[in-house]
Amino acid sequence: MVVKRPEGLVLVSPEGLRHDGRRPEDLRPVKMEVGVFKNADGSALVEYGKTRVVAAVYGPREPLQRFPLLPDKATLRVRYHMAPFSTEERKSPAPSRREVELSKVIREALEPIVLSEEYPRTVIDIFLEVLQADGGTRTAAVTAASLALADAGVPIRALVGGVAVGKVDGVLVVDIDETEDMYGEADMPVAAAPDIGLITLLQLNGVLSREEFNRALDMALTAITRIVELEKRTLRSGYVEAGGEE
Amino acid sequence: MVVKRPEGLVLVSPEGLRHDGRRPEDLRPVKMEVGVFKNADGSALVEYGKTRVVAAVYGPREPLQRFPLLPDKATLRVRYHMAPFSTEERKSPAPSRREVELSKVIREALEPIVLSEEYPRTVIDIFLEVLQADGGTRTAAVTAASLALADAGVPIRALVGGVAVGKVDGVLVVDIDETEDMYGEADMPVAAAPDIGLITLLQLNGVLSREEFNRALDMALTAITRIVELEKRTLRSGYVEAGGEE
Amino acid sequence: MVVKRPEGLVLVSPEGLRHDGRRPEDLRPVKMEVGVFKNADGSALVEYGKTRVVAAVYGPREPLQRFPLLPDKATLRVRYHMAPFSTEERKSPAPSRREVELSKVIREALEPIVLSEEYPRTVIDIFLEVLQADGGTRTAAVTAASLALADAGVPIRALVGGVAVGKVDGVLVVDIDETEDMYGEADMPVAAAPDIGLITLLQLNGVLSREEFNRALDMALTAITRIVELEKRTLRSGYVEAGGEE
Amino acid sequence: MSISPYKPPITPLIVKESYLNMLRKGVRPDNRDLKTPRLIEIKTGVVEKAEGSALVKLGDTQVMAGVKIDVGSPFKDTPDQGVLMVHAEFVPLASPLFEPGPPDENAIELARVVDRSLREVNAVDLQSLVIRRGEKVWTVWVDLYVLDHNGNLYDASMLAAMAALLDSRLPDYEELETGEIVVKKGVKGDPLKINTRVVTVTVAKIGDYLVVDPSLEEEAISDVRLVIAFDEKGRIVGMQKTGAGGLSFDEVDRAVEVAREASVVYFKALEESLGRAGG
Amino acid sequence: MSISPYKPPITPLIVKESYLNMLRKGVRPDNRDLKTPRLIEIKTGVVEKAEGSALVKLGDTQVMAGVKIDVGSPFKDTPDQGVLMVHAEFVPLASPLFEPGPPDENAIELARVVDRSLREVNAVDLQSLVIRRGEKVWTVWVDLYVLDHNGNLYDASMLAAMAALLDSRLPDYEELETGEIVVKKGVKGDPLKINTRVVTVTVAKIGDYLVVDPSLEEEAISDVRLVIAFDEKGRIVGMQKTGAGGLSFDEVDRAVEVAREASVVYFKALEESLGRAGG
Amino acid sequence: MSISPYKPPITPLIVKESYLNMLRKGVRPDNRDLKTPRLIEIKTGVVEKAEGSALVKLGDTQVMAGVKIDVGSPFKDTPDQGVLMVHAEFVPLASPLFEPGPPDENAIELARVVDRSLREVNAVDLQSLVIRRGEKVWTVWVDLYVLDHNGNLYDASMLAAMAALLDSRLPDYEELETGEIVVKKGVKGDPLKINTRVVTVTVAKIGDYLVVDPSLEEEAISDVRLVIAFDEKGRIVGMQKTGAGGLSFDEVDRAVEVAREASVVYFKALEESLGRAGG
Repeated sequence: MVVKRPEGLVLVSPEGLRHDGRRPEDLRPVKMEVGVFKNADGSALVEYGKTRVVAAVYGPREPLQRFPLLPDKATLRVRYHMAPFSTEERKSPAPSRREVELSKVIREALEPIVLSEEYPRTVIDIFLEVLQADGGTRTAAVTAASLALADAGVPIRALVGGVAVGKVDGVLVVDIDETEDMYGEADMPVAAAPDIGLITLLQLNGVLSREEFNRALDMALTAITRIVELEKRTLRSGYVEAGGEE
Repeated sequence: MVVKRPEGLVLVSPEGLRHDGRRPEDLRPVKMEVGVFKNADGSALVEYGKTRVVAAVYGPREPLQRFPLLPDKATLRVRYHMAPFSTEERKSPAPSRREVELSKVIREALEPIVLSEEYPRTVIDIFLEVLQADGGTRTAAVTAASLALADAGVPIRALVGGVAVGKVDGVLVVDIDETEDMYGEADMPVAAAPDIGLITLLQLNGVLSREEFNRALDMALTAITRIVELEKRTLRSGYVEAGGEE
Repeated sequence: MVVKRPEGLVLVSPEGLRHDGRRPEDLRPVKMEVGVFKNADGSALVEYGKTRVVAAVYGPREPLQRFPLLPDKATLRVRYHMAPFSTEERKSPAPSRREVELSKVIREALEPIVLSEEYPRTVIDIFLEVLQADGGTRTAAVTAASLALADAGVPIRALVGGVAVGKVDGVLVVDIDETEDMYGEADMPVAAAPDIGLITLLQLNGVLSREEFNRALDMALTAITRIVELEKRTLRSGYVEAGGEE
Repeated sequence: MSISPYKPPITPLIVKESYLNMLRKGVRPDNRDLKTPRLIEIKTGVVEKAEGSALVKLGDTQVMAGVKIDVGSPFKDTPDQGVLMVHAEFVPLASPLFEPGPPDENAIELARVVDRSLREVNAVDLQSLVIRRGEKVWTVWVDLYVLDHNGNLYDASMLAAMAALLDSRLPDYEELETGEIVVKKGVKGDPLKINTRVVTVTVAKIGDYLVVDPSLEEEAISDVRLVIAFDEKGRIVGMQKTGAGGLSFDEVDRAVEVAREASVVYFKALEESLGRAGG
Repeated sequence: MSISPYKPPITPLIVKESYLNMLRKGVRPDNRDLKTPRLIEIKTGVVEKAEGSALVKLGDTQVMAGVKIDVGSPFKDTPDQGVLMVHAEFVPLASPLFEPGPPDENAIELARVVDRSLREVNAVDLQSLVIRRGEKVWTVWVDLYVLDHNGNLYDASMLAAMAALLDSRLPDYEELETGEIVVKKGVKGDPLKINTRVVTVTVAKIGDYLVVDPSLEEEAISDVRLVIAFDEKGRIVGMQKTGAGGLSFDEVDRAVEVAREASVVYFKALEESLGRAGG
Repeated sequence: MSISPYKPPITPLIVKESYLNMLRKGVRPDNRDLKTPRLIEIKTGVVEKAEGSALVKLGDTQVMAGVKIDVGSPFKDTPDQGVLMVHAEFVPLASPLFEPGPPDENAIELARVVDRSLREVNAVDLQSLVIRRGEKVWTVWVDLYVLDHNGNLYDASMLAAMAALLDSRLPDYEELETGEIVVKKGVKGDPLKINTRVVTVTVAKIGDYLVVDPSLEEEAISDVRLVIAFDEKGRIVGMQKTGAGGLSFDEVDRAVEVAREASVVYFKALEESLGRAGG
């Protein structure tokens, strides 16, 4: 889909800087916090620039309403949901097709890292709420889920983090925001657990050559490595803010 | 919300009479009947003027579809529902948010009077259908439910009755109809069991001073006492009609 | 409902021929095939002219999701559903009121012929998909279900087949198509098991005199006898095409 | 998806046997013969706020019908006709077996059979409902409300629908200069134009017997019913086999015959209700 | 259908007894007296993309409110007024007992009580929201988002709604020659006109005691609460009894009294949050 | 809410072991090597009433696609483009594990991946679908109908969508003086303008092996698949990791390589189906 770009909007300047002043490989300012809610067994807040996501983990537990549980491992239930006020136009609170897909994609990004074999016949609930959406909400959500799982003491193989790489005016850039997503040529959200070398979420919307794709994936993994480091600091100190520069 | 009043509509005349000729403390003509349906364990018809509500009680019984029952008392299930033809414009039969709220409010008006401890692990179903709506439907529904419960032989602490008091052109009036509700300043539905001195439903939409509120509540309780007397006569004779004057 | 007929459309010519050249008692070209899907326990494709329906039978089996089964016989579950692209205007895939009714009517056309007593506490699922709708979809669906049941080896009393008789410009005609249905005076879908003399589906939309009704029913039963013969040939050879002429 | 019903009100085999013994003698538990409907009571004008309404009691079965008439848009392919909508609710009040929720297949089937029976003979004159061709027409909503289900909802519902339609008056309205149609609340205009009256007669097959207007107990031991719609001239204007059984050609023929006789009783009850309303 | 709740967080009788013993001495487990709300923290402007927003912490309860303002059509019977919509979501994040799905009766009741309390005093000046009479008005969506449920969602939600509305600015817009209204994204215009501030105070009855601003534990052993809305002049502008119990006339009277006192605390917290935002 | 699936068609560990033994030798149970898709059969024009249609058999998997084209309104932010909608139904006919109901997360994911792969390269020339700028455009509905699920619904669905789009013709229409657009039923106009063809290739990871076009049995023992979309120039135009597992960087790289090779096979099958349709 081609949406007409507003006049005067320059996505990459002649000096190679992005519309918000970042270099291609820069993250936006990142903020992470754990233990933000009292009721949840684990919780976290993650901000990538204006994108703001909270996560809560309940479990391992028995589900409220009986349903068939897995005999050999915990059942993961993941809900990615956007607050009605999180978007430019009010979003209906009923789950959209997009939210259904992203709930699945995020669940499948977490399944490989949760040691669910340790809790058969239980449920681990991971609830993700996007409070403000400015691009990269699904990858911020994976990061928040990773923190909340750790905060809840759910045993995991490794921390996982996410970031979206985009192609904007022909340039590959890390952690794209909504403007870059809307007027750019490609958006590639990636989540990975760098400590075990596993890519657990990979989507591409847009056109990339084989070489661009490999480069983009490389940039994503580098950024995720930094994000997971910030996760570790957050779990030690409860709270972290970082400029995002590498 | 301010809805413009039609020209010529006088809600309270200089003589203190209301648009339908009633005095402030008058009920509309009341009609009550029990045993109006064959299938239900108990049933009733209640009319406050043009407002017409039927009630049916099924139970204590096992529910049709299994669901978790309370171990120490009967589960009350209450549905307040309006017939599509009951209102000025056709009402969609799907339950509206208003109907969801009123079903809860009415259930909570009945819970204190039903001796549900006597029937653990059962369900008592109370179905209320508004056949014509002209103001005061929820309070007429409480009255109808009270009659239908008694008609079904469900043990209760006391009969309960309901009425709405309104403030119209600065005057507190009992048993407001739709016109008075629409163009008035306040609407306060009340349900109570006068024999045990218990207020079981209390809502206020509109603005009242502290003094007005107390006076309005007093007027409601007086009217309800009369309504519950009519309920008793109805349960003796099966049918009652009353002018509503006090 | 009266829909204005397009200019120049002649439904029955002075020679007594229909708009597609058929005589009143002619079927459209018929095509039947069994075993068209790998997963289903039994399956069939049936075409009446451009009307195209596929059927799949699963069972007798345990249902995927637990629900109360009949203690003395198999539970039949029938779904009649139209593909979004099967109709002139795209049909929403959500089941319409029409599809709900026809699922019931078709289930009740099959219940009398399935020996469901032989499989208590099981489910027999019959799924019918209309791939193209040009009149007579419910009767073609019954025919397809009959074939798929036999193909699945579900024990049945007799094969059942269906056809719609219509009244068009005053003439009774067999196997009406969409055009004849839309501009005709009556549409009477019939399903029957000729080998046991049982009518299992009978609906009439339109106006018929007592005599016309009996004649129409007679024409339907004659056509159905021929359809069931074609079913038998199909079950022997896997595939049948017939001009439809009698 | 339509599912074999789980809990039909089950009647033990012995009950069915003893019932068949009665039928053999030509009577039914409520002293009716096989061809006679139960007592019919029709009251119109029971909902003053509706454009038309009726409460029908057929034995212990009670069905209310309300007609609401609003300004709407015509369907694209019928710009010169008003719109008729029939809807049925089986509210849980009416039976220990009904549950809250959107209409199930039984309610939908009932509404659609009533709808088609009215529509096929243009019982409600849809052409008379045009306010401005292709733009504004009257939409007539017939809402069937089952209040007490004691058998044969079809005939009771059709009677209620018909009586409510006969009771209906179009709303009075004003056309503003902007072309907007403003309905005058509470002011009733012309009667709704009815071209012909329609009734349905339901015949249940029990064993080898055909009985008219089955009660709830009779429906429980019958596995097939034939619902036949007639207009005032005795023409067949609709039909629906309902239930999990089948019928022979001969049984269909006999059912049509007894139904036609019974239809006269229903038409008479309708006529009488009108007399009362007019009086 | 409203069903007696299955799993209220059950507190053993003995806990209730020992709690009542404390109340007898006039204190609560968190050292409050019976009339004092928990610590209040109000932060506005927490969602930059919304036209207004606030996060309220009332003790450990957290509720966020976001205000979105779009161009819409007025209701037919109020052509000279904008539209106010209040919606509440109890997202499963907030409590081990909340489940995903459309708002249940508790969320609907909450939203409707907040809505009515605002509406009855025209707290949001709806007349000021007209862009073109009868055609285009501002629709103001107030979305209440419960993030952590530790008791008394009513008071926290009302504070959040009110603070978010006070934080709101109308979008800037342009009117094209075609009459179309084009909102300028990200450009904020005039503040939303608020006629009066409103708070609710919730009083729970536990045994014979009335306590203000109940915690989750207190709600568990209380079976009735009275939610009372006040405007700045101390007038009662809304009321809702909620929960399965009843109250005597005298208890209602006492509840109104203590609630009015507590309302002053809420109004003060609101006022301070504005000071901070302006500073 | 997305829930770990309860009943994946479970294959005992021993089956997986013996399967891996085969893969070690470079063959699969159906005699394919690891890089080769199953037999492809594409038939277009299978639904005469649709504007375009195709039935694709990929081994025993059958997917039908139908294209319906209606007059609609453009989206506000793209007044100079038509509308493309992709929808997938997993009808219960197709698998013992499918149930009736609205599309689940698998059907939604499939439709959205196909949609994005088409959209990102403007495969359907949306600019060519404008009837009157900003007012009337063609809406192109692509409905994917899974008829027999025997593995790899992605590739089969994408082939079916593409073949049906290539088979599609815009409806002929007339513009009335009133500006209304009247579609001439049954009369077909210009072919739908397709800018480029797209296919997806699915690569499943089983143990350490990567196999192209997995069968149902292979999907059952694989926990991760990579779906990669290519245009005719071999560019990557979409990607989706699906399934509960993960992949290393190196595995992703190898998957892209084998997928690109297999894409040629799919493009060839598409081309051949066109030849046949034209013949």
